[in-house]
Amino acid sequence: MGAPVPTEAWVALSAALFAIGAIGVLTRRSAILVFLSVELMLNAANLALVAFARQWAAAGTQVAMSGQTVVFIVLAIAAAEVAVGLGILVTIFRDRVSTDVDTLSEVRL
Amino acid sequence: MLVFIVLSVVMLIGAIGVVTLRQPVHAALSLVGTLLTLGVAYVQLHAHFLAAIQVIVYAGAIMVLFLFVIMLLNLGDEGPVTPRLAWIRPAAWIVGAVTAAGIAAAVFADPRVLPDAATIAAVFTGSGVEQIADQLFGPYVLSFQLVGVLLLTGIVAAVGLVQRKAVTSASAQGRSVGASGRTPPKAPPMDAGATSAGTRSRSSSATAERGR
Amino acid sequence: MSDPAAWIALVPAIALIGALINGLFGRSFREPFPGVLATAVAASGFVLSLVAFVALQGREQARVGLELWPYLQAGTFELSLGVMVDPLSVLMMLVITGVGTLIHLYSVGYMHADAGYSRYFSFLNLFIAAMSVLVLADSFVLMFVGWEGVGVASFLLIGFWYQTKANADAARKAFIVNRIGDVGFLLAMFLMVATFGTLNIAEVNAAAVGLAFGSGTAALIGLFLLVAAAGKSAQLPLQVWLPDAMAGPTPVSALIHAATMVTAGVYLIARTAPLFSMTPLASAAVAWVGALTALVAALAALGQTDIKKILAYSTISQLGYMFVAVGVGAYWVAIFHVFTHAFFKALLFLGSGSVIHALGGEQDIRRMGGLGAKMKITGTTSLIATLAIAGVPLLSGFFSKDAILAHAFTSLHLDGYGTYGLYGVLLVTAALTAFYMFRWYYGIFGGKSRMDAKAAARVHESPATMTVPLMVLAFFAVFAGYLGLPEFAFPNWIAHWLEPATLGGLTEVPFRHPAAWVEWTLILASIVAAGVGLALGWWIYAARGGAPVRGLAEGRLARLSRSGLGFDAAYRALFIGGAEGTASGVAVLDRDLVDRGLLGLGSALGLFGRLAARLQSGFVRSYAFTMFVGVGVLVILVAWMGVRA
Amino acid sequence: MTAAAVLIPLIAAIVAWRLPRRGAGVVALVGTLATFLVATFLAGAPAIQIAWLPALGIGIGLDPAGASSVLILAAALTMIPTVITAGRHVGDRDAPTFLALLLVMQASLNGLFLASDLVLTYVFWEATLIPSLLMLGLFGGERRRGAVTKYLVYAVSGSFLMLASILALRPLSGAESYAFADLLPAARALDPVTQAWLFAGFVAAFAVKLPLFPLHSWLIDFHRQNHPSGVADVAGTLYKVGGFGFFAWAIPLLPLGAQAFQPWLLTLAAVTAVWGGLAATQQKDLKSLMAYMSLSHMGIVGVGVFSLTAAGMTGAMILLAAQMLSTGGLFLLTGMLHRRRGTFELDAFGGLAKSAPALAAVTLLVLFAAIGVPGLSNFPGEFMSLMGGFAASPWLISAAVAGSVVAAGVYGVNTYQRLYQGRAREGTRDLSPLDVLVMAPIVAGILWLGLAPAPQIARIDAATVVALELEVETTSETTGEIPPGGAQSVSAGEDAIPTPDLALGGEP
Amino acid sequence: MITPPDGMALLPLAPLLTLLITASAALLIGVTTGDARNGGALAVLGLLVAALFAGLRLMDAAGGVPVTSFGLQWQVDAPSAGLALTVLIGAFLAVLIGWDALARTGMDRPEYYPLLLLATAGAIVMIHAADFVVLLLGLEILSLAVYALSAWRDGDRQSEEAGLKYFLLGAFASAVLIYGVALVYGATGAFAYTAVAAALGEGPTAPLALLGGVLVLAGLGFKVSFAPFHQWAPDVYTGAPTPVTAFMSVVVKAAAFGALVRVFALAWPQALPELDTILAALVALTLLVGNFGALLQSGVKRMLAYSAVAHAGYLGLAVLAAGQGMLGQQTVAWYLLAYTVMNAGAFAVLSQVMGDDPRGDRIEAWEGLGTRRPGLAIAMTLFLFSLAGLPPLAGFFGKALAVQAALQAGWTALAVLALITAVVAVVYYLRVVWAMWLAKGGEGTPLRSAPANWAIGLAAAGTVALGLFPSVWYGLLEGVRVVIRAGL
Repeated sequence: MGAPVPTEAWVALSAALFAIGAIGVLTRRSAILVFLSVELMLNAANLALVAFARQWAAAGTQVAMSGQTVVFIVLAIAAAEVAVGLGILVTIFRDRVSTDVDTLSEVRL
Repeated sequence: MLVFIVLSVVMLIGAIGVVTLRQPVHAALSLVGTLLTLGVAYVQLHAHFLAAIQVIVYAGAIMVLFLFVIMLLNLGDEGPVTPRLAWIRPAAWIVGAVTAAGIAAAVFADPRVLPDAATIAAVFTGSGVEQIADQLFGPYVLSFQLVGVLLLTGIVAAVGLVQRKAVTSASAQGRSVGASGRTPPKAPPMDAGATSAGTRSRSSSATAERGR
Repeated sequence: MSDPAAWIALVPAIALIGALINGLFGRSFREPFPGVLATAVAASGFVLSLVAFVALQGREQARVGLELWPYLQAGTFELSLGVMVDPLSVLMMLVITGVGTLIHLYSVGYMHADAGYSRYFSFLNLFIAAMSVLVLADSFVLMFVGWEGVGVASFLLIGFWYQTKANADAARKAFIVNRIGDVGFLLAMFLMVATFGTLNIAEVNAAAVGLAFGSGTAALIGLFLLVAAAGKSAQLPLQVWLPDAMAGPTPVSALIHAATMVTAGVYLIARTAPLFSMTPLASAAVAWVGALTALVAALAALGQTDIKKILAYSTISQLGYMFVAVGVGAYWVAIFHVFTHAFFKALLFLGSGSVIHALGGEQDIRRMGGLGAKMKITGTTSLIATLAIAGVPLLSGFFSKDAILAHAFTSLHLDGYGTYGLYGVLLVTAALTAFYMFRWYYGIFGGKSRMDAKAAARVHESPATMTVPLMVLAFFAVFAGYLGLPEFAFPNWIAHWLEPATLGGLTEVPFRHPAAWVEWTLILASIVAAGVGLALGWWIYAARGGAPVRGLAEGRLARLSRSGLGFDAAYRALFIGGAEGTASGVAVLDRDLVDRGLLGLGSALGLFGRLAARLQSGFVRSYAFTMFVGVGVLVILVAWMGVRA
Repeated sequence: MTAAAVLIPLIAAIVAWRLPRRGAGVVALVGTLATFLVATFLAGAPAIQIAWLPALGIGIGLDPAGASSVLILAAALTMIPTVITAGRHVGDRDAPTFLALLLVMQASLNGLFLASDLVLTYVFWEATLIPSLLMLGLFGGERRRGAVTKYLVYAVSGSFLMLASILALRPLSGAESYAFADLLPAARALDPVTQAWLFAGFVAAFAVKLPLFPLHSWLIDFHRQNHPSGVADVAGTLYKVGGFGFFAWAIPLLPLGAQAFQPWLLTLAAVTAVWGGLAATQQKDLKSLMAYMSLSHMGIVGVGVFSLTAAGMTGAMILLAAQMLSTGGLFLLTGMLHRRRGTFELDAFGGLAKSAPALAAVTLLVLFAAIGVPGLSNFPGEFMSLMGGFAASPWLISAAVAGSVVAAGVYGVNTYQRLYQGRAREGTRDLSPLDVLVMAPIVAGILWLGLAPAPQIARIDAATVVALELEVETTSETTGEIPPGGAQSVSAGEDAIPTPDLALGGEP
Repeated sequence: MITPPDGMALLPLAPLLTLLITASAALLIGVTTGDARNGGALAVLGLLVAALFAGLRLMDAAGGVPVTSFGLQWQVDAPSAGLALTVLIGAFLAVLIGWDALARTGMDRPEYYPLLLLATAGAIVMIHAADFVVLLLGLEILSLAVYALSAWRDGDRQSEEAGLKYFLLGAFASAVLIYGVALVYGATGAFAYTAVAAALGEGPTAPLALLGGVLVLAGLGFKVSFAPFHQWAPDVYTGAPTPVTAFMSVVVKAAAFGALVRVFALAWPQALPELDTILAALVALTLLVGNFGALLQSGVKRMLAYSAVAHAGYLGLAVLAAGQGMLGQQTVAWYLLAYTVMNAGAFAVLSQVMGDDPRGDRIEAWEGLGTRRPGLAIAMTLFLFSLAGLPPLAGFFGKALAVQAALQAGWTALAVLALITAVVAVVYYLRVVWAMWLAKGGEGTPLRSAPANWAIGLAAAGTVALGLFPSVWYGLLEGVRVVIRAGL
């Protein structure tokens, strides 16, 4: 199996995922894809949590497992967000037949 | 290490696919790929239970919901770039790269020694279900309960949002003959008067209730 | 108040009450009452002054102080209002209330049937009140109260017939020029406080002799006081207001602008004699200002045609004499001249008033002449006054003027500041005085009438209320001089009387004591000067009917003289234009510069706001971008901190 | 007693606001008379100290010592005719509000003068701003909006910076509370640099309110646009509290800061005095003229305060009280003239002395008081202010005296002449009995302060001396780096006032 | 099963439980009867009972002593109880404001009040959270409910747009926050504040912890609308239905700031000085952007949105102080109650003046309000004066406390900047006042709503009372029993 990959490497990977997710938020115009990008960011966070959980193994089960537990909770958060997000998406789509976020600039006027 | 590199490459390609592929369906599928790869990564990181959850719940259930909505709304190509915002794409990549590099630099500037394999193995025994359960129903019991509240909130919110659409489109149909559900209904005219609007809304929501 | 000498402190109060009664209720009084009331007030002041005068006789310490009430206080500096009764102030009070009473009396007739009858007497009493405050004050602050008070009264009385713009303008001019003088007074006071820590006159005087002789501080205080005195006493360069002040009723000119108020400057310097005695520089400035003023005013008087303006310039000129006197350190002489001048100049003015009254307002001497026959009392008394001012021996003016000339000649205080020059200027001026005064007298009373017949027929002698004062004044114009006969040969009461009140034994001002023949020669020289002036006047106007100067009448020199040597025009060009320009510049700048600055700031802020609004484009992605940039910047910051650490 | 000075007008304001015009007028008059009565007994009244927000050292402290009682008395006296005028000459519908605002103004002004806790001071400082803003805003002229905005921006900019200084005083000095007595020793012990910074905050507020050149532009618009009755202008005149702020708070608390700023502030004050005077000579509008005149007076107040001498500071306070009466009286007269002619244009008047001699006489008296004719109200203050200024900076103040005194003569006499002298085009009503009633307190006050100011001065002087004496102590404690020039201005006595070094040769 | 060391005491959770029970009940009643008003009545009841619990906790002499529960995940002390009370008051006022408007604008669907109660519950969770996980959950509960409420108005494009915008940006910010929490865990191995603080206290600042802290700050900064994470606020405030905006502006703000200040005060007190510097920079930017942005707005609702941003800046000052162990928590809590009453009051007036016209907040609608509806105008003037920080109203002491806290903590320049920008604030607030009182004419007829008027009255009373008796509330927050001293 070779030497274990250091935590820093995993976190760097998660940072890359996080950044790509953020880029998606900035560049995607369809609301649902923006939302997908946010999911990417949440997963980046999860990856970091899991990597850190392994790192904290030396500090005992309590500390180490809390990281994994929180991943579980974040998953639930993501799920709840999806529910509400898709709800909003659907309502707005019914009014506009579009989920292009660039059309959401009426309020300013 | 090799596994890590392969995983990273696949994961990043998937991620880049999410933010670049023109067809929403493709992007979503690309995300599924990334999520699956993540599941493998969790295995690598001794989080077997999470890996399973990741694949089943996330890549499975949640993403299916996404795909469902994409298909339901029949979302197609994003269309031409909004000229006023064309600058964002290059800028976003630059800022993104810099941010990722920054995080990585900060992490590497604060290196930690990985515990030896034995320690890790001692902690992460089995699938991890038991340990997570201990946490969730021990120190994190409050959080666990709150997750319940959160999900309740999500449901109530989603239902509240979507259900009124049924109401309004029903009332809209009631008024304008032949109007299709896809036609964006106008906001109720203001001159309808406060009371009548209120009554209508109440009665129609009652209708919706019966319908359900 | 147990000391009768201190009763004089009631004079201002009485006069003020008189002014208030006439001012508030005057319009409900019938005609002579306001005048009678005011005259009674002035007369009671005279009585109180006499009481004080008598009470002071023969006292060792001829000074009575009366503290009234505290006024200012700041840290250790304290100042109370108080009255100082001493020979100097009592003498001044006698003049003020005495001449004042006569002029009040005169006014009863003169102002007959004027619409502002009661107002006039109210103002006149106000003047008496202010003037007595000025004279009796024991501190410079209280003196300043009177100082500005007489200025206010003067303003009110010059502009008495305010509906004519010229009168109102004259009043304004007087007030403003006096204000310039007041600046000097204020600065002098500030410097006194800074130097001596007190503004009590006696204390300042006592402290002033402690300064080094010729000290710069003393000189500066003296120069500031000179500015104040020049303003009030119409000396160069602030003399311009007095001729215009003739716009007021003639009794006012007699009282305020001849006999009393304008001598306040002289009084001020005499009051601060110890201080001036320490500074030859300031004294010389005083003397030379006086001498030049005397000459300039005399030259200006030559060309005047207005009956009162000639007298106004003559007043300025005589005040110049007094300034020379205080300048050279002959303080009692100056007051002596104030004393004599009060009588004959008041007499001259009242005489002119009588003439103007008789001619129904005519003031141009070119349209008079030959009135001596019809107005016997006026003519005779005016002649006495003319001779007195001209310096004809044995009349009052002769003695006081001669004393000034002699002291200028023998001054050691101003050694090195051209005392002989002073003497020379004054001597020439004396001749000029005799000349223009003869012209004045002869133009009015002598020769043939130059009026139209109808007007001439209406000429009449004035009523008794007006002629009685003339006669009383004439008496004094003749005999007042005998109080101050030349010291070297005769007993001199007034010098003896005033000495403790001016220098007060604190210090001495040195004079040469030349041989008796020199003194006699000086007297002779004055007589000759007066004689030459009179003779020349007689020759030109009486003997040749004005022919020798007829060609000059419309010439450039005459115009120059008539315009008061062009001071008004020069000031208008130099200062008034400049000041107006500055002020209007300030007014314009104030609206533009300061406001624009604010507007500029406002628009700069607006720019900032617009920038903020521009970022608020409404696009989700743009917002997300901003957020992400924020995150990125923070991350980079942290990474930089981490790598550096 | 002390609290009554604030509460009585406040309660009267609330009551008057909800009453019809006549009732409001009566209530307001009673309220202001009662306040005056309280004010006359204020001098010996006990101080009040109540906790407000004790956790942060904020309290409610009212102390009638020193200049406070004098200013309150003068303000209360001025308020009587002002309230009468407002009750009588403001439109039916507006009168109750107007009266209420006036009384609120008085209440908060009194509070401002009395406050002995710095945070409370600030509270009253802003509380005073609001009624004056509202009076201008609600009852002002055509272009009041611009005037309001300008006034607001100026006032608030300054006062918020002052708030920064106030709030910083306690933490920086380590004082127990914001009570003046607690802050005084602590703040004086601060180092000169800190003091200077803190002082700068106070300068921002007080220099605007004083106002000092070039921050005065709001004042002109303020007066021009205010209600033609002149009532609001009187309120504005009472509200010229910048000098008091320096005197009562900034300078005693931060003497070293004050010394650091003194040369600049003294110069600006001198410029203000001359600038205002010169500009006043050029005005064609009566209210602008009054505004510039008032500006000039404030310059003189500034000269007195920034002289940092006992004479100057005391004089500035008594001048502040005096100008309430004189300038306030002039604004009331301005209102009377406006009611007679419907305009403020000087050119529209002339020759009124014939038909309205009493009006002319009163105007002249008040005008002469305003230009500092001795024996009337402004003179003692002006004299002492300039005297103090002269001790601090002889040449500068000489120039200022020359400029301002002469300019005062010019605009004073000009104004009178243009209003009352010359040929009358048409007659006008003379003073009505009500007008006499209005002007009587003003005239009485002018004579009172002009002839016998000593008791009031003594009261102020006591405060000044205490402040300056303390200053001597701190200066000597912190000696060393403070140059002797710093200590010189501290002195209150004759011995210590430096004889200006005059390089004028005396030898012939 | 591992029992938490401090047990699972439910009493500290009483307000939360009350809200959850009420929410469920309201939901049940709402969907069965289909009438939102029943839910509303229940909501009022629930909020009052919850407030009673929070208030009792606050009045308790032992209120100052922190009580933890559920394994350090929940902490109740005087500031948190005060913040909870603030949130409940804000929610109560928001309910009153919306009472009539809901029916009028077709928002009276039965889920409205349950959602509002759940959102409030989320806010309560955030405030009492002593653990990042609980904080996250509370934040999400609150956010999801408010996202939905923003988009609540039927068929109104602006409302929907606001909802989606808020949701997308909010989800983005949540992701950042969660990532930050992950990094904090990586650096300290803990989620509980006290454990984090203990771990951080051991050594020099770890870059990882700092990075985590920065991301947490950014994530919470979004909710409290710190610049540059504030841009959603103006659009969402404007687009969302006014009752929801009122709720957002007070409850969300209070909860987010409560959470932020507790993170700074409990999780890394004095442990991350660099983070304080960064926070200071954000606060400075926020002050500038908020105040100058507001200056340019023509709509009052949007102006209030910017004003909310600006107030975040002032609150930030106090948070800074809290991070340095100064009186920051009390100051934040004090300020938030002041802000809640005055801002809710302003929105209550706004909701009546605007009516249902989405453009009804433009300045013309306010012109002459002083003559048309003097009561409304007076109240609005009071609220605006208070928002502007003029004494002796609540807003003044809020600002003064915040500035003082900052000064005490040594942030002098920032305090001065805060006061300078406050000048700008005065201008834009008073512009509305001028419009109401100085401008003649004007258009539109403000609605009349008794509940909203109740809200205005309560808010006005609170605004004045907090200004006149600041120490009462402050004393409670300090955990000190306060005896109100009467008399002068």
